[in-house]
Amino acid sequence: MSDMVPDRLKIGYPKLEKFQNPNVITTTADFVFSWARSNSVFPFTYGLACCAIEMLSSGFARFDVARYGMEVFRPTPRQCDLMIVAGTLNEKMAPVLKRLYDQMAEPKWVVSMGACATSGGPFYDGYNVVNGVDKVVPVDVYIPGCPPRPEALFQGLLELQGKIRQHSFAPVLPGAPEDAGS
Amino acid sequence: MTSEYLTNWLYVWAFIVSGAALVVLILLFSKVINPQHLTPEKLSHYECGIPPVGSPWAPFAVRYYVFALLFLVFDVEAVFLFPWTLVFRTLGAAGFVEMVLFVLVLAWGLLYAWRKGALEWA
Amino acid sequence: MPDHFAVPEPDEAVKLALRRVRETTAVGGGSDMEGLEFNEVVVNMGPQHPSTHGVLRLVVTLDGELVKDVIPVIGYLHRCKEKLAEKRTYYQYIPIVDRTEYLASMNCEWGYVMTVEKLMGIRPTRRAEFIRVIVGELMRIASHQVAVGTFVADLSPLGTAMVFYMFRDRELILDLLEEVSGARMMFNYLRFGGVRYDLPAGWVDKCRELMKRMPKLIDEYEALVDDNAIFLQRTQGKGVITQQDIVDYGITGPNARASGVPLDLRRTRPYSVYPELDFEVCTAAHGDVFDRYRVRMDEMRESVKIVEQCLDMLPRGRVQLGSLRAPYVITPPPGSCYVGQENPRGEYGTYIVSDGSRYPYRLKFRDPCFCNLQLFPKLLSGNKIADAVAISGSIDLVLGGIDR
Amino acid sequence: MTLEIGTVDLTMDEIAGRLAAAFPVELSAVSVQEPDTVVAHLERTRLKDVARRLKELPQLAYETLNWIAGVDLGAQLESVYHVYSWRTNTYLELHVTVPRAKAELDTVTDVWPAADWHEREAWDMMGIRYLGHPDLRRILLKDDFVGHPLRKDYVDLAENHPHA
Repeated sequence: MSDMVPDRLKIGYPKLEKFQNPNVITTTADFVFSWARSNSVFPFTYGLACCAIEMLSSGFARFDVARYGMEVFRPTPRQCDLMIVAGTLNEKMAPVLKRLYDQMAEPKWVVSMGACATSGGPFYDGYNVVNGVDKVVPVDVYIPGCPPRPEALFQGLLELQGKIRQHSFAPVLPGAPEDAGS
Repeated sequence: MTSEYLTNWLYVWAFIVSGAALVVLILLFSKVINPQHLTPEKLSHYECGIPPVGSPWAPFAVRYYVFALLFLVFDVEAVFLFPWTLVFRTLGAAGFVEMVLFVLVLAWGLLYAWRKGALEWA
Repeated sequence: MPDHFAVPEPDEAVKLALRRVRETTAVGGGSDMEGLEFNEVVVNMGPQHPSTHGVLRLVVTLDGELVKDVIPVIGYLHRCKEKLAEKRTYYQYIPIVDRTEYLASMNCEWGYVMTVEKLMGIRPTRRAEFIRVIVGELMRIASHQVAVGTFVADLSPLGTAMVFYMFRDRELILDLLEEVSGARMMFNYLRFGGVRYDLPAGWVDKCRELMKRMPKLIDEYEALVDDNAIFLQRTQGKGVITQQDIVDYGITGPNARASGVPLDLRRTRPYSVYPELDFEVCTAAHGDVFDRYRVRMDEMRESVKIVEQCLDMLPRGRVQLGSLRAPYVITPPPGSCYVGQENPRGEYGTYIVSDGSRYPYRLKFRDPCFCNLQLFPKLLSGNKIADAVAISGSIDLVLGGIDR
Repeated sequence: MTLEIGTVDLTMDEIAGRLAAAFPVELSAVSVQEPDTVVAHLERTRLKDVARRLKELPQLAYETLNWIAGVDLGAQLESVYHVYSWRTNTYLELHVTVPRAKAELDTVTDVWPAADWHEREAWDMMGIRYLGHPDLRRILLKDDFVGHPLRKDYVDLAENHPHA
């Protein structure tokens, strides 16, 4: 899971160290906060089409996304940090997606669920369909499938958790390699 | 004697200061670890993804004020109930009757508001 | 409060709403807030909203809590399906039809396949007809479960419990459909002249066993909500659809039957093997939100009865006309025809114009939700917002079909 | 009035005969398509009064509009009206052809209120303008979309794809 993360984000130092005195543990702030963030991601109910029904049924009893701490689906962009784009994005919906993405609080991630969100899917040659959500917002994890089964959605979310764990909140100094105009 | 009196007040001040400090610390703490990236789009108010119509500071119906008032009254009542439950055993029957009276008075207020139609919208 | 952002131009629907508000305030209408430019507030219950069940946008004109006027705006999920029909052969188009009304994709396939069969003048084998009825009715139960579940979840705290029950049982039905066709939601299972696969071994017993359990599960749903005071108070008497509306706006499906009109295409325009099955058309009297919920629950029970009858009467034989390796490029004779079919939401049909080539010349979907949605301005105006949410939930819209 | 379905039982040929008799000039090529549809071509200028009289026919009252489809026939555009008669439980499919250059038709929203959105969709997709329509806007596409996509000669312009 961690090989997918670009090198610049990799945190190289040991996560947990134990001193001679058994009750003292040292770690880094990055590790603690990103570990906490990765296990309590609030997804944003951004269901567009059929994938939304699979996302919905992944939230219920049988598949139960609560196992990964992600069952709190928030309808407002202010209170969530993961936007699962589930469905086909068309030209009329693209500015709405862009505005909702902007209104989300940092740090935020985007998962593109399904073939439609990833590349237009079965409607790629439609005159009104945006071929892929990454033309509008930066996407972190792509999930194939039309619609992807809830298990495939969970694999995507676990990949995302791996990526979140590598996140560092150290301020990116202007001019540093990470400051690629993000 | 006076020092003992003063120390009692010390507890009250310690309680107030620690409460305020807690609030400030939490707000400051989240400012530190969260990356701040304030853009005009982020600050514009949220209206389901559509450019907002009008300003959020527009006036709205006065009836909401009545609901807010009723909520406030019963919220404060709840605030008084919580400490009472802590010392409920030591107060004995007198404390119980006292609180029942308190709740009844407020229930009477609710009944009055209900009959006057404050809870109805139109 | 920073107020100087360049807020982009409001679009046509909002301008229309603002124009109407100016007219009402000019003539002295609106609420009692004098001296204000607008007495009413125009707000977007937009494409991304928990209660609109999909990307439907309602430009709502509000006077405090009361909804004065609603302008529905659709098209946020328009995927150019009718243009794509001109670039796909008849077989390639079946997956696209699955995705029109994604909650009942099996019934949508059935509507499309029946139209092409009428165009080509062929009839599926008898066993395939029964399999289609079984699978179609299972899909109807699953679709009603989602529709009623999400509708009740909006209303009362018990509703969230009910939606959990309903999705748990919907998974049981999706398991059966997955065993038959290989997919959970988008089946691509029907073919012109039959179905793609025969029922796997042991499937009939599994289906019969689930159908035996189903009535008890439906009783469980109703026990949760039927005598719940919050639910009854919020649904009875709200959002009444009159029979004149049904005639004027072409309302079909459970929304029409809830107003006492026995319009059920399985009975009024019998297709497939429905004439041989005995089931009643569930209707209710008042046509309010509660009756629409009641009709959908009764229909679930009827579907269980239909599936059980079909399982008993299932004949032997081939499941597809001609060889299983059917010719995958068919060229129906030139001409045009329309066949309507009873989808869980109403009359769903496709009008196909064929010019003899292997691509449809023109394909038009008749979507029930598109016609039901036209009633929103009339239905929602005059209610409070909470009732408007309840009414729009009870109409049960699927935006994939509306936006095509 | 409680709506009954199929109270009047006429065979399809009788219905077609009756329609041909009621509208000798306006309707042409009246034919029967089994099992339940009468197909007919309607003259463009007589659309509005035929629609009104169709709704009031004594036994054949076509009271509900099922859908309107815009079809591009190459030289001409065609607006197909599919109306339903509750009493005889049958459909009537009216084909009205319109020249491609001046694609204009009278609206039927005053006769069948359901036509409101169907006409807006035919305008949006095929470019058939319905005169007298209360609010003829685009229904499915963006307001600033250029062209009518379902026409055969529709060219996919770049400005329709700002997020290409």
